[in-house]
Amino acid sequence: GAAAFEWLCRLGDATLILGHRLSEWCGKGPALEEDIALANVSLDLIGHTEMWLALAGEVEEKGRSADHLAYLRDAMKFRNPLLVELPNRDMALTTMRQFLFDAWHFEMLSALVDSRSPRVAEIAAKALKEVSYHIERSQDLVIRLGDGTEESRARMQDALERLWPYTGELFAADAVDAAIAAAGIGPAADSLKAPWEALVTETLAEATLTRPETKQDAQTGGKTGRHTEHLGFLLAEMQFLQRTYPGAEW
Amino acid sequence: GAAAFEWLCRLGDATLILGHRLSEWCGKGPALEEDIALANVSLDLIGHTEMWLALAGEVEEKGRSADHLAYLRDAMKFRNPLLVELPNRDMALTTMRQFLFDAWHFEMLSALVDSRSPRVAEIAAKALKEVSYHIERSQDLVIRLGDGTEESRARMQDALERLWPYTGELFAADAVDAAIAAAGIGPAADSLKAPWEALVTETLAEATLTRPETKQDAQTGGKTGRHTEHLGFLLAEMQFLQRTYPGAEW
Amino acid sequence: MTPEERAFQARIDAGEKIEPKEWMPEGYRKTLIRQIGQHAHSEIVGQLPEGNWITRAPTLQRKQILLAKVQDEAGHGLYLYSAAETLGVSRDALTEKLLSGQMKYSSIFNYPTLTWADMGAVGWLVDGAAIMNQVPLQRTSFGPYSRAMIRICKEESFHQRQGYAIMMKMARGTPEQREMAQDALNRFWFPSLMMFGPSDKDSVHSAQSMAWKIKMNTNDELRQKFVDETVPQAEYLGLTVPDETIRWNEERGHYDFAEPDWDEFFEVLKGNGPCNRERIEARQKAWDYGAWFRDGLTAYAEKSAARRAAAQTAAE
Amino acid sequence: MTPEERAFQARIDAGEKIEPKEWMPEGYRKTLIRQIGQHAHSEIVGQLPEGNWITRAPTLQRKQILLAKVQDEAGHGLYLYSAAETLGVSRDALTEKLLSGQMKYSSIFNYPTLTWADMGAVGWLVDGAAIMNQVPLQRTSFGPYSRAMIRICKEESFHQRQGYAIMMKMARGTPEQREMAQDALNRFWFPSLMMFGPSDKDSVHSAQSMAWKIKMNTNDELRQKFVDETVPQAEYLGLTVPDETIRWNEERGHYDFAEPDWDEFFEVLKGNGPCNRERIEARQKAWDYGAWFRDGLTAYAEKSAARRAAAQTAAE
Repeated sequence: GAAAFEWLCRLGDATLILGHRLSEWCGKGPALEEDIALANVSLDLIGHTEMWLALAGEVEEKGRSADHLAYLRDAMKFRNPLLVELPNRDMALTTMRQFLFDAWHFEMLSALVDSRSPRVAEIAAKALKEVSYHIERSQDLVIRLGDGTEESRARMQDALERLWPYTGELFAADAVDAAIAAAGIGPAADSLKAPWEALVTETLAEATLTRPETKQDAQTGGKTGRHTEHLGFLLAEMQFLQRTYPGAEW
Repeated sequence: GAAAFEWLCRLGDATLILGHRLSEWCGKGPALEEDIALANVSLDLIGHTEMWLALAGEVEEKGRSADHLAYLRDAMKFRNPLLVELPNRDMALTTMRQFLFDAWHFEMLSALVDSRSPRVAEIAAKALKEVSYHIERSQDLVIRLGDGTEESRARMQDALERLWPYTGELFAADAVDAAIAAAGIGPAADSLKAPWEALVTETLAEATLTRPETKQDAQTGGKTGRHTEHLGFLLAEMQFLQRTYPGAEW
Repeated sequence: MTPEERAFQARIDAGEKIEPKEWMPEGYRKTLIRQIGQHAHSEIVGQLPEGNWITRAPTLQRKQILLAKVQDEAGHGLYLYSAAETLGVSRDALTEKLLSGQMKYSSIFNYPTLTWADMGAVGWLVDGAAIMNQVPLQRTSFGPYSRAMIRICKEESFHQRQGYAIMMKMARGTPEQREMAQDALNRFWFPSLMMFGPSDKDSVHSAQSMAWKIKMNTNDELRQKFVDETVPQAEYLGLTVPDETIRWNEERGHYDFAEPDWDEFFEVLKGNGPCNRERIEARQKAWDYGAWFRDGLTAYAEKSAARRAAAQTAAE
Repeated sequence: MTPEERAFQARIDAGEKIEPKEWMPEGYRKTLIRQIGQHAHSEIVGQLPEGNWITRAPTLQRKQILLAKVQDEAGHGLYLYSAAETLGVSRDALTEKLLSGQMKYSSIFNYPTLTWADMGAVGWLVDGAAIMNQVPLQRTSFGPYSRAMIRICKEESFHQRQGYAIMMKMARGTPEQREMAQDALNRFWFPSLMMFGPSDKDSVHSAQSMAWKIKMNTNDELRQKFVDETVPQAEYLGLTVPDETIRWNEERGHYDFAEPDWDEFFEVLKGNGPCNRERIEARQKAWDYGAWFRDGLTAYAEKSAARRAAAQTAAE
């Protein structure tokens, strides 16, 4: 019940907020091909959001739809990891974040395909097809930009350093995760760490980037509703119409 | 009735939106003394807003308070000139806009002190004291930055060119202005043009800046509710709490 | 006409497609580059007014539809730049010309999008007008352009239907939504009529383009067609076209309507529209901020090629 | 102690104020510069967490109050930089040290402000804790510092009352507002306790500062005082202090309470708090972006002075 709702919100909010951040690049990207690819990933993630949040609403049994959950909760009720709500900054940060997230997302969905919950397994299977492409693309970009010019390398390294303290939250487990793992609905959150580490380490090496020495779990809280100062601004914009015209249909 | 409401909203929305833009500088200004002065002007303008919009609400007789008008109208219903909603960009644009606005504001309030409406005259008298200081300060800054370094001069000139097409709207008269002028409540909108021109011309000369050759009325519409794309984002942020928690007290 | 020109014109008259490597008059090439380039730029700049509402789309579904639409526009830009490239001009060169103001894009994108209803109006009216222009261009004489238009038209008519669907929701929604819908129509009606360009009955330029099948119809024909299709759609929505002179002319079999304000058209064309400066600055910023990114990818590609070559040499 | 030092200490013991031009031990000067500088930096960086909500303040009145408060903080920064300047170190030099990380500011400002209730909690708890520190400093031995603290304390107590008023509205408002109020207290309680610094009972440094009347009370004394005042205020609001061990100790005449997590304190001090990087980057950006502005004003001042000098020469 409550744990499942929380856990599904964590998934759905992560894809919603990251999808939203990517959509901010629309019309402002560095190259047409990239713009299109970014929009594609954004679209996929918002599609996943619809599925996860709809299921969350069903599990909650209070009649809340995916849109209701997306557009009518304030920041404290959002459950995404902090990583995805950070501002885009530049394409280096956007790309590096995407890779770090995709690597987790791919492992998570790969595990969820075997969920004891048929609904979860079904959504995961659909999403996994798309995310297999996401991780391939972002990994490739990290390598190309890391091993590109001096400037692109420096930007990618800076992005990596900035993001590193936010990566630990992806694997941090609490009572919610434990309940989900115990029920066989999802994997233990920290079980994804080893394959993630392997992929990240290998990719950074090929990208000629240096793995940061800093703590990975210095910045946490999003999964329990303690966010950065950025989320409130994102939501003010995203939710404006629903908040301003309650009950209208669009 | 209706004309007075519109006209009061034009005044109150102008000070609200400009006050809001100035408040965005908070903690981010170029020098402590400036930060404090900017906050002061912002405070004054929001103070004027309270008075104008409260009077607008009374005139309208629908029981809307100043806060109601400020926080619960969408962009189409706002009546500020476009000039004040443009993003701050840098301190050059912020300073130049302030001067161009203050010069108008000062003339407007000077005329309103003699309004046939005692309420309008009273508010104008209070506001005029503060705005006399605003114009003195912004004029002084335009001169110092115009006649400063090459870079400060270039930035001020660029700001002037950007803003010039928005200045005509301050003096554009329509049926609302005509009704107000006929009732002796306010001056004819275009009667403020000559003194404004005199002050601006003199100041630009002293600032070693060049008066643009471009049209002054190329960008209009705010006073009748046709805004730039920027206002919606400003309002989404400004109105977030009132929209999200309808009826709550703060 | 030279014999070559005559032969060229004969092929066109016979409905043959001209392919990039075949002989063509310099004027034909130049006109095509200008027209395809402008069209490509319009797709790219056209992302901005709609992109403006993506982060504020009111539902997950609407957000996806809008995002997909803007993505399609970027795709159309790609097809068109590729078509232009077959004429020997690179995408980067065309982009530089856009940013420096040497090349134009459709002026309609210099108008702001102010409410969600504008997402409806842009789809319904702006894409609607674009389709009027584009459908005949599927039969244009230049092969790559014609093929690009065929792909584009398929998607555009989908966009127009989506735009109309938004207008429908708004026009039949709450009083505020209805007001937004009417306001959007008020703002976009005349700019949409301007999209077909000034009356071209006296233009020699146009006559040549029509002979070459680069232009398939006169501006006035297309504008009339647009009005005839759009007025009943507005009526169906219960909205009022902001032109008091509109009425059905039984004799002509067409609607009579007022000309747009051509002074405004030329002002916007000169750069004095509401958003000209912002649109170009947005694209300039994207271009400048993206330089390190494009350079990084290029450097990697070169390194990889060198590595492959070295590996091959070593293997031999 | 040298005779000079003895005489200096005697003046302090007698409650005399030390003025900038008078003799003072190097250590006294250095400690003061560090302490006043840090305090000034805290006022400046402290604008950011509250500035974060100015554009979202829920009423015109609240917007004005918050704006005025943040403005006061900038003013406090000015007073304090001026006091530090009397010791021979410029505001610009201190600013450079802040930006390079050589000087610190109060760690509390590295926590984010996440809801409107935080505007209450910051005023109530953070300003409340600051006042506990500052009230005794009105009697500090260094004249300019003492005078600055007198001005500052007057305004701070006003801020604290405003903060408490916001908490009251929230705690007695809708269920959502109440939840925000409780959450704000949960997040700011321990960081506020940390504001007094770790227990200083064994610190020689502190002992010297107290002898010099640069520090007037131990950290633990002030922390206890803060807890004793704040717990009943929280009760009055109907909020729960997030410390299950809190209880009135009749014997001590004080509340018992749990120590904050000092590991977290040192982590934040090292730069790993939630907002350290953002706070310094925001100030760095303001500094860098403002350079042309400051340079412009300086250039004008120099030109004006030169013009005046030339005019005077011509007149003579």
